[in-house]
Amino acid sequence: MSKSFLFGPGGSEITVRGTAPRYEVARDGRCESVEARSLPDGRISLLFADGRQVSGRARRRGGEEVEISTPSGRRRLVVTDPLRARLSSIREHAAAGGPEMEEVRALMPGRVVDVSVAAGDSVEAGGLLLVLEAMKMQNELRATHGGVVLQCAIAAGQTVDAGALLLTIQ
Amino acid sequence: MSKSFLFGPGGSEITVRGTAPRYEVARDGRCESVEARSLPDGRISLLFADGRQVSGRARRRGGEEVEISTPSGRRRLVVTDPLRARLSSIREHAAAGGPEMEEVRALMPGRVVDVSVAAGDSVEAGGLLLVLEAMKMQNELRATHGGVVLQCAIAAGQTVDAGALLLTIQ
Amino acid sequence: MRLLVANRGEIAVRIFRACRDLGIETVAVFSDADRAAPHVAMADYAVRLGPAPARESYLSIDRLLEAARTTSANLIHPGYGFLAESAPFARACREGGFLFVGPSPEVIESMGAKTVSRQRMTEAGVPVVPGMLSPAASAAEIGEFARRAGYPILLKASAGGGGKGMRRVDGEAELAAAFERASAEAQMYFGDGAVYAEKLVENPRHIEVQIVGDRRGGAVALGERECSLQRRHQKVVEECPSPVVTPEIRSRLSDAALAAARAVGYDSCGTVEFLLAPDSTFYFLEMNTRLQVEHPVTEAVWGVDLAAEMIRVALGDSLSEEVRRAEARGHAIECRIYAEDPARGFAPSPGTITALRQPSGPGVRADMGVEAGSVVPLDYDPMLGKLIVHGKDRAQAIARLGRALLEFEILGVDTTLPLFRWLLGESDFVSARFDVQWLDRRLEGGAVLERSGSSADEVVLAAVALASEAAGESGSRPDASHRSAWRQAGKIEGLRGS
Amino acid sequence: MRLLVANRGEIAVRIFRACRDLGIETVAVFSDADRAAPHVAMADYAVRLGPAPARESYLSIDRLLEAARTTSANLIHPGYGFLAESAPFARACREGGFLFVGPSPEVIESMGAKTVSRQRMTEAGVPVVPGMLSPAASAAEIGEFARRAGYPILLKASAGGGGKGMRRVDGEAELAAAFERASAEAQMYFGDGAVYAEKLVENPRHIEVQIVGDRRGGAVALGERECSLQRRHQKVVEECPSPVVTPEIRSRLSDAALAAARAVGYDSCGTVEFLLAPDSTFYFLEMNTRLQVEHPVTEAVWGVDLAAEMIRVALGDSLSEEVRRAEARGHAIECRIYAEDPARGFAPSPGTITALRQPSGPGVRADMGVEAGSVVPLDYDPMLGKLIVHGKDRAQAIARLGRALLEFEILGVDTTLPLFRWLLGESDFVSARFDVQWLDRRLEGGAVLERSGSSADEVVLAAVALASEAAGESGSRPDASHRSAWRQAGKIEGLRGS
Repeated sequence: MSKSFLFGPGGSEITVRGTAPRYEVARDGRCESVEARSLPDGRISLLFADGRQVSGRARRRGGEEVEISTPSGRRRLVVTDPLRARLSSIREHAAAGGPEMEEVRALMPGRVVDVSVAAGDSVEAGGLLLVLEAMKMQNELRATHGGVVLQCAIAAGQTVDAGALLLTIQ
Repeated sequence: MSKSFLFGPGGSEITVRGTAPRYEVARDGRCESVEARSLPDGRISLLFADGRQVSGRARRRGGEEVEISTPSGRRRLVVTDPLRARLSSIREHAAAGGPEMEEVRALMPGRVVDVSVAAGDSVEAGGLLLVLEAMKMQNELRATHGGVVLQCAIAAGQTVDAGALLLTIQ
Repeated sequence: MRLLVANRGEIAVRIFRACRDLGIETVAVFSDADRAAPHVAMADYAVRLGPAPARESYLSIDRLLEAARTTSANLIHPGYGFLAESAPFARACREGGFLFVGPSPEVIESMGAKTVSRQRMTEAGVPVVPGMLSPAASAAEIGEFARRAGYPILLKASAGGGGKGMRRVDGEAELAAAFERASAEAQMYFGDGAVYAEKLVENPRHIEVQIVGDRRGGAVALGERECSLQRRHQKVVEECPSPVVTPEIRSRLSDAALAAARAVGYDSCGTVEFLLAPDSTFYFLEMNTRLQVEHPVTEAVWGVDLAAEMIRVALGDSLSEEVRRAEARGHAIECRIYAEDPARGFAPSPGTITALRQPSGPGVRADMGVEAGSVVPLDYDPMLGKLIVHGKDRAQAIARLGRALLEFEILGVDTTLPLFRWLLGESDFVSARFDVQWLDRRLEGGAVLERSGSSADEVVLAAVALASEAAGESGSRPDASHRSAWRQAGKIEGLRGS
Repeated sequence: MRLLVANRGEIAVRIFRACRDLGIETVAVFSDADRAAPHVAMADYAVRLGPAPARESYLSIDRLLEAARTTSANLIHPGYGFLAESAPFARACREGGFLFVGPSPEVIESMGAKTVSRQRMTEAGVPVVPGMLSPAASAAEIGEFARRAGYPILLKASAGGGGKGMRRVDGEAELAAAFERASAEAQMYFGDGAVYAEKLVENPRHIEVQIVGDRRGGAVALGERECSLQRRHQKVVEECPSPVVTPEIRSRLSDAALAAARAVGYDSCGTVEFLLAPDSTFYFLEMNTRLQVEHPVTEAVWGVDLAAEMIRVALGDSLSEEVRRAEARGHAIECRIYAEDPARGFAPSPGTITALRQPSGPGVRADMGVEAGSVVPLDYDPMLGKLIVHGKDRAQAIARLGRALLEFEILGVDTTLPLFRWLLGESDFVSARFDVQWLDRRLEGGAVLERSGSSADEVVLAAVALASEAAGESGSRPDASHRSAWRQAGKIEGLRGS
């Protein structure tokens, strides 16, 4: 098994090769050997040649995204496989310029308390779009930039799941 | 779903009927209603009509045997389904008299340190059969009654699992 | 003896533990969202109140009293939040023939109305923030007040609230113009131009004193708690004792708190909150007529069981010997663990807790209202529980907090645990240099997000990622609430509620 | 600073927690049975020692020192058990350039040899059980000793051990015949008829005093622990303080323990064990030159961190202020949780822990060496961890123990938790009427097995069974180690090891 990992767009790039429990980790041409063992709670315990031990956990977040938690904190990284192709595609994507069409999605499940706009309305950056209530908190969703509301997928009173499309703004 | 439960050979007998989450529990002709809900940790929370709440856990032990743990303690019971047939068969079995052939099995995984008998040997009640070492403790297995060793399934130095046959005594 | 807790979550669990220690039977109530919650599974009796929304369940006085009648409960404990400081609830309990575990409805009422409580505290000699008792007719009248109280002062709309129409004045030169503008704003916002002035306490700390009174006239103060670490006026981390309160200030604070308690005949566990100014003067803020979220830090340091004591005095017992003779030992810190994501502006993160690894060992206590598999519902305050550490002094408490946070793991929902890990690296926290605005100021710059994970070795991360995938540990179903959260981070920032 | 713990399980976890509190890096060692154990996963460094058998791993001095060299550790902590009281190991650490966290090899040696320690204690004025220093030439010589020491006495074979050849004598009338028989037995068992006499302490309690000494001559005694609840000479439940030790006895015990410590220049954490007779006389038993399993009860009551203090003094620090000025507060009880089944004669129960629900809340600490999913190996002592409760007094500690035991759940292996639940219902335990033989006497009749589950409502059990089956919760794979255990109970009793 061999995969490469990218640390944020434009970040460093690390390749890991091997089969359980022994892996080789390469960065900038330097290579380290590590023994990896699954722990009962789903974490992975790594043991390096110098005796260093770190236990951490990986959770998939999206298609190519993995979140790793270790005692030093949490970071997200992108699995790139094969490396070059993905890398360039991500860079192209990042360079493609500002948003043309923005989908406003619910960040958490909740109830739509109020919708301040309708399809066809013009909105300014910072303008109130709607109010979503979750866990006793009212969250005001505001536009990040000016535009026209193309679609309004919800109505006041409706309950929405995390990730649900609320509005589309052009 | 309907099942009856027997509390030890010759113990009382209780029938439970219904589908989740509502069940009727009958004992001695009296019937109680109970709501049962699975908890995240696998326990069952029971709620009786008078508000009584008890959370407990069931674990299967053998084919017909279930061990129930509640805050009041732990007990084993036998699922009898259909009731009458099982009940009588168990009673017959219990009445069938003393042991004719005894299988001596390992109560815990361990290492056989010493075997004091061989096939064909006569043993007296209380006579040492073998020594099993587990978790730093030496356990001397002794005969419960006199007899002849029919079979000796293990040798000193061997590692055995829990439940493994060690000796057969007639 | 049977006690019903009209609450849910960790405080219901906490009170049930006290009941078990006292040999009192327990009655849980639950909404449809909480049938499988830990507080229900540990109770001797449990009664469904209604659907998830609080007004149809935990806030329904009728249903709560009905549940108490059904289960023949003798006592009703309100916990905190919900109906904990509702005089009508306390009165309904009394009239229904139940013992309410808390002060009388009259005491709750007298401390609930700010103006009444301010008046009674002034009469009892408890210092309150100096302020005018009626609207000012002119800038000159305010000037007169300011000369007595000292600048800076704060102009407030008499009809106002929520910070609108408030205006700071640093000296006499600014006064006339400020008065004009404040009055105009008050007219605009509230349709009433009346304005009055209060002394402005700058860079205050929030310090509160724990009191316990019985129904035989006994009352003691059990030291203070430091509650200045707040986010948007919500306490986040609490300590006992306050690192800046000297024995002399403590003695004055305790005297003031006891005077406040005696003035209203306080006969339960309660808290007197003060603002402490940098010059060590302090002012009465309000009195909380309930068991506080942060009571465990006082329990750890003073060696008492406040939840049990509150029940004892409600039953008519005198204050126990160990409460009367309690002495402080060491230092304790509490962290409130919320299902909120500090990296996304503390957005609530409801969902299912897929795994929960609690810390343990010397000086560590975790009071949790959830367990692995629990669903964190949308409908209530998102507090999951509390981590309390105790050590011989503040340095050891902080060290143990760091150790406990290394061991603590909650999966499935985002929590405020990373906030506390970040806090341990803040020199202002370690040296106790903070006031009530400090945390909000530090969070403005997205500080928590920045530090998170920055020290992690990337070789380690990559190796964990691959080994985890090889072992099938990383999970095949991505968590919906986090889908592509990294790339969306920019967008999320822009959408965050104000 | 980097510390290697030459141990496993809960004591390795405990010492690593102390290290984290002190800011010291940690090195775990492990056998092949422990690669995934909690103590390894929490360490900064980890080194494989060898295969599972202890002599090839945790008892291998060479491999331990090699691990310390590989990871550049400065300190080596032996924990308890394994090499904790091995003078050769302490010496090898010193000679290898490592700081051994414990007393010097010379001290370990002097306290390890029973006759030497008895001699030194007598010289230091510490009371030892009165006994003859050389074999008796005749019954008359023993009679002379008995007249000084008082009856009953115990005749012992000089060459003996393990209880063989011991004979109780209650009065002078029995002496001549007893001497004949004891001498004959000694000849038979050991090929040497030499016999001597010791005073017999009847119905003794096991009381031990915690001492801490530094390398600058400082030493303090931190009260006593009550360790009389033993099964086959193994401590099962420990308390601090002892419910029968008065301030006057405590003061004499502390003086004796400090005299013992000073006599050997003791410079670490250690324990002086005594037999306490019903008439309040006490006798030196032995000195344990290590951190005891039961140290947390002293930590809870005295508000100190013994594990951290032991490391501090090993580094050459003086005793800390809080240890010097420590005062007792309340009462603590510890239960040792073993993977043994009390219903089957405490048969070891190795296997995989399928679920672990730990108790929490005020006054509760669980120091565990395992977690859910951990495999309990065959190769080592089957202790899983310890439950420690602390309360304002013994009654509250017992109440909290009951509460914690209700919350505690370990699945997959049998444990001694039911033993402690049973103990709470024993009036002799509640009223502290027990001596070192009490538990063995009570267990002889199968007492624990009898009470278990007898109070459970059968309607509840049946309903749980069906609802669980309907929900698919009861598990399709029966646990191998328990197959048909109910019907085999009779057979099992007959097979139990002696």
